[in-house]
Amino acid sequence: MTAKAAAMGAGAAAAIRVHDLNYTYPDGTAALEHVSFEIEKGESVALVGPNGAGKSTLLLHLNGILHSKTSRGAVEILGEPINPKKVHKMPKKIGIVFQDPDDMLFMPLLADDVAFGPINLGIEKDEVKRQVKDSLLRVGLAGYETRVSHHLSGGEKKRAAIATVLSMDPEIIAMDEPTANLDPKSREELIEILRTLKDEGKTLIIITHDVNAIPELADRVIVLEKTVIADGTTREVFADSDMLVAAGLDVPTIMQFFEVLQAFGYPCDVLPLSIDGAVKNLTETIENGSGHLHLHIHKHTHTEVGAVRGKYQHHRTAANCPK
Amino acid sequence: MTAKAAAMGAGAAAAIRVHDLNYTYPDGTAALEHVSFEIEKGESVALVGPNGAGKSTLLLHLNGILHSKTSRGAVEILGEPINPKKVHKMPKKIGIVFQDPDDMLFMPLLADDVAFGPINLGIEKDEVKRQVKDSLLRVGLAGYETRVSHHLSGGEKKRAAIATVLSMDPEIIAMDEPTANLDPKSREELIEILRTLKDEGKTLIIITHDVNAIPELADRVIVLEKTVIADGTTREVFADSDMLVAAGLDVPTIMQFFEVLQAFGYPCDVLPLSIDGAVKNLTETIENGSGHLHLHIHKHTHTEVGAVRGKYQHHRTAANCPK
Amino acid sequence: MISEIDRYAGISSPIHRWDPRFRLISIFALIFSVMLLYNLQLVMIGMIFAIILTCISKIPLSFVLSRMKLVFIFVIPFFIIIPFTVIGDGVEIASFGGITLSYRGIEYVKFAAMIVLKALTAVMLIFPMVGTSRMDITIKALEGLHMPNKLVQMFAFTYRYIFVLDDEFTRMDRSLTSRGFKRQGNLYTLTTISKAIAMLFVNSYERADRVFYAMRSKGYSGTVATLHEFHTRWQDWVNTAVVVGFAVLLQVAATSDTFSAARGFL
Amino acid sequence: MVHISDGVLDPWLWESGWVIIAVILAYTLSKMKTDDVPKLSVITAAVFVASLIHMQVGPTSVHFILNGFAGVMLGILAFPCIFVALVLQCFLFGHGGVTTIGINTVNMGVPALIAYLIFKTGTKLDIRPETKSKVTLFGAIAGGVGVVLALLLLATELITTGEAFYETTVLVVTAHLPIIAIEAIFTGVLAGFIATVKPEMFGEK
Ligand SMILES: Nc1ncnc2c1ncn2[C@@H]1O[C@H](COP(=O)(O)OP(=O)(O)OP(=O)(O)O)[C@@H](O)[C@H]1O
Ligand SMILES: Nc1ncnc2c1ncn2[C@@H]1O[C@H](COP(=O)(O)OP(=O)(O)OP(=O)(O)O)[C@@H](O)[C@H]1O
Ligand SMILES: [Mg+2]
Ligand SMILES: [Mg+2]
Repeated sequence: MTAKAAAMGAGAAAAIRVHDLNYTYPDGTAALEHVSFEIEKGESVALVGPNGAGKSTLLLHLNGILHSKTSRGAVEILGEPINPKKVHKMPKKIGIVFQDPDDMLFMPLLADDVAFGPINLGIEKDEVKRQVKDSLLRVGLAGYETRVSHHLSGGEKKRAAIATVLSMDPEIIAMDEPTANLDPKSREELIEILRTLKDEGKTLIIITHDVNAIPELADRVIVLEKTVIADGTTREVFADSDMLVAAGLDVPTIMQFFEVLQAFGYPCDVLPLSIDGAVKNLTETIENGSGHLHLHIHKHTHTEVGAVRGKYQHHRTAANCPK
Repeated sequence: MTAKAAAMGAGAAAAIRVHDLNYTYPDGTAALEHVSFEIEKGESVALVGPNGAGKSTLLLHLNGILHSKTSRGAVEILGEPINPKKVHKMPKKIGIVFQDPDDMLFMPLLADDVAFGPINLGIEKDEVKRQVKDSLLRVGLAGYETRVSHHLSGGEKKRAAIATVLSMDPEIIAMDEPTANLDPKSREELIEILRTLKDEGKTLIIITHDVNAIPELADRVIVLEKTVIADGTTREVFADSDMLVAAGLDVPTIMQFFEVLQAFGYPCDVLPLSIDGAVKNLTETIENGSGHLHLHIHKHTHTEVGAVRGKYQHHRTAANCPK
Repeated sequence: MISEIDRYAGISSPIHRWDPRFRLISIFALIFSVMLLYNLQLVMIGMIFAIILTCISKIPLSFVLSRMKLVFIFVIPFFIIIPFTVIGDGVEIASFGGITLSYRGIEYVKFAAMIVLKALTAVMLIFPMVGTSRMDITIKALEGLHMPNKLVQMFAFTYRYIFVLDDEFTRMDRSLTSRGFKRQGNLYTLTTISKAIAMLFVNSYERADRVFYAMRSKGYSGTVATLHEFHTRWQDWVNTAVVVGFAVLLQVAATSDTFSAARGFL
Repeated sequence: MVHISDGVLDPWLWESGWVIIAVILAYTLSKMKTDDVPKLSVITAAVFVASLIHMQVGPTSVHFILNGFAGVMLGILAFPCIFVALVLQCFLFGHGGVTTIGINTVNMGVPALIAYLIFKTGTKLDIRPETKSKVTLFGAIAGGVGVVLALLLLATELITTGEAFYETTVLVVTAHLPIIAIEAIFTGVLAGFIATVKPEMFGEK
């Protein structure tokens, strides 16, 4: 447990406070056990974990869609415990973007889908129209109002799904694998959209398997595997690679590579997480080394490289794997 | 066009020969235009392209499920043109793994799903049983025969879907985004399964958005965007990063990082594609440099780094992107 | 697989510009009126009016005919069978296995023709009725006509998910084919397809849950409203007067002596 | 589904069809929870899509009727489901008729309800076979009964309309005899499958 709940102010109302949340599906699958964490306003948090870890299940608890007797009072949003009877009042506080956009685009027209939330919130028509236009613009779909959802491409559907939540202007936005199935360009555009939201001060929770995107998106990472097995800043969590690998996860490619570089004599304490971080790290290291940097092969380089690489080769240790 | 069809022997029957394939969906979407390429037996090819490039559409042409008047004779598998009336005879030659495993698993029990293909091929019962067992073993699901397919986890379903194709023992296996939606561990396990298939001499076609997996999986990359816009060895295709970025694609993270390293004076002609490649490259470079390697910041380092990084920032150039 | 009736909703014609609420009601009334007729001449007049409406709507005739072909296959048996098979006296032509072919004369040909014409008229009128605006607008018009909100929601969501599920089944079907499955007329085919459909149901049941969750998380509390507003102009009233007037006229004519009712033959 | 086209039936028949269905719909809609609407819609869409699937049997191509299954799954809520499916089928494909939507819904829905009752009673019976085979068996019976009753209703209506339709009725019913068997097997397999994979689908209403 590398959990770190220290950084959180206990005074002001947290954006999200989950305390000892448990959930078992009716068929007996225990999906969540003793989950506790807090997220401050304005934080942007990545929620990671292997397939079946309960990430999506947790998301559905954040606005009370899923709930059980044992979950009463376990989730507080903006200081108020969730009332499962008032789920329809939640969208002002927290908006959820589901993984499959086809589940979110249920109206015949895209504009209707984007207007769905605001209308339910009782906002008046002209204002709704403005918000529809604005939300579509923000996800790069300006002018798509009268498009039919089933004719959109995969990437467009993803962005449309986000627009349907943006239009309600919630304080917290939670997303389930927003970058899955996107081509690299659409993925980057989506990351940019999320970054804009972050800069605007929204509280973000992003479920993702895409570890290379995390450093760009999140200040903090929570690792879930039925329960919270790690919680800390992005750097802290990624530093504990043993725990991550044990949970079937990975650290960003660049970080793995800098571990290799260390074996070649690269002096660094804090491994960079992304290419941009790496550039900074390189520059600093070289400048500290008075303009130069030496890499070399010493006696243990190859054993060290072997050890570092072996760490991330899940399949070598996986019991149920062929060969 | 960096296309390179040189490496192909024109004599022996190619595994796949596509010549001037065109396809327009009934609603008027032109999905494929003048697609031509050849794949030799035993090759392992990655098919990349942005969302909506027609990759899945192309896959469905490879065994004749999709066809049109204009496609007659355009696709040859193992030397024989496809006859759309005999699609059900194709599985012995080419097996297709669909993107969503839920499309492939429709029996209550996993064993029935895996046995489905062989039974259709008219194979006798004992042999079918043997193949079911064998296929499940190869994807690491030994002993899962009596599990309910629908209740498997995401990663297990993906592997099960591959088993349903392996059980027919096709010479060519084509897969649509095999690693999508998987957690890092399942992804690596899957990559390992594909590598084993490759080593066994199967011809593989792998559609993927996961550029970091390509160097491990494919000797050759075909870039599709309605038509083939590049075709060559993995290294050749990734070398042309301008073309890739223009097509909304990316090169592997490590390769991007080595371009950065070049700006810091790292001497290399051939950029490595994966961490393992990078280790080799580093070792060689250092050994050639008589055991040492100098990196430094020169006058142009920062401009160069800026240029290199700018190249891959799709969103800065995307017209329809916010801000 | 699902051909869209609203393929030509984008073109412009007087019918397209007609307020969908009025258009639905008026043409619906017209269809009812024609179906109540039992006089061949009047049915033919109704049919001609339907053809005129369809022409005004500028929906390509080839599109209309391609749909009517299907209906023709449904109703043509009446045309062939009825004149020959009515029990009772008539000119016996042939008999096989209990079914006697006997020709009953021109009156029955007329009766059968009337049935076929009525069916065709109804199908043809569907085009100006719902083919002239996008399906989603048509569904909103149902709401404008004060159909219960729950039912309107069911139409809207069902219409949306038909396409999603159709894609789903198409993909499943392709995966069956790509593993050597061929549809034949045997038990194996039947059970295999049944299982595929069963899977479709299980998947859609789970999707239904997710859709409901998504709706709840967007504030759904039972009713659905949209931004769409219908605007009524005087032209809508004129169109309505013409079509409904014609429907009433047909009924008035039917009660007059000039057009004897054909029902007496039965 | 078994459709009657426009213009065939005696007007009083299809008029009463509308009256009956209006009453039943009003009742079921009032019984229906708003939370059921999305779920019911997606299942209706699945029924719609499944009923488009054709199977070659001998020289003809048949498609599934699914009213028995809709009943088994939905009970009385099968009525709005069938109604919506029929309206959309009429609008999208021109199948069936406009004026006959009411009576066609009755023809499908009443048997669906009876199929539901049979299935419910049957699966509760304490007889020997284990649950799955029991569900399959009564699913099959429900599916078969659904079609038989729908055909009976249809035949009655045609014959009531006029003796001119007598032979046509015989023909229609004969043509549908194999469908009874097909539908029975189909519904049985479906019910058995669901009992194995997702039994809670039978749990609710
Ligand atoms: N409706 C359900 N009924 C029963 N079990 C369920 C249901 N939904 C999910 N589960 C189970 O609960 C566990 C957690 O599922 P969940 O979908 O939350 O995982 P996840 O972390 O989102 O995984 P992924 O990364 O694959 O999306 C899994 O074991 C899953 O099989
Ligand atoms: N059934 C269909 N009817 C009409 N157009 C279609 C259909 N399926 C796909 N298309 C269109 O054809 C084009 C190619 O689609 P395809 O699915 O082959 O793309 P892809 O390369 O597989 O994309 P992705 O990476 O998102 O999977 C797209 O523009 C898509 O919208
Ligand atoms: Mg999930
Ligand atoms: Mg695809």
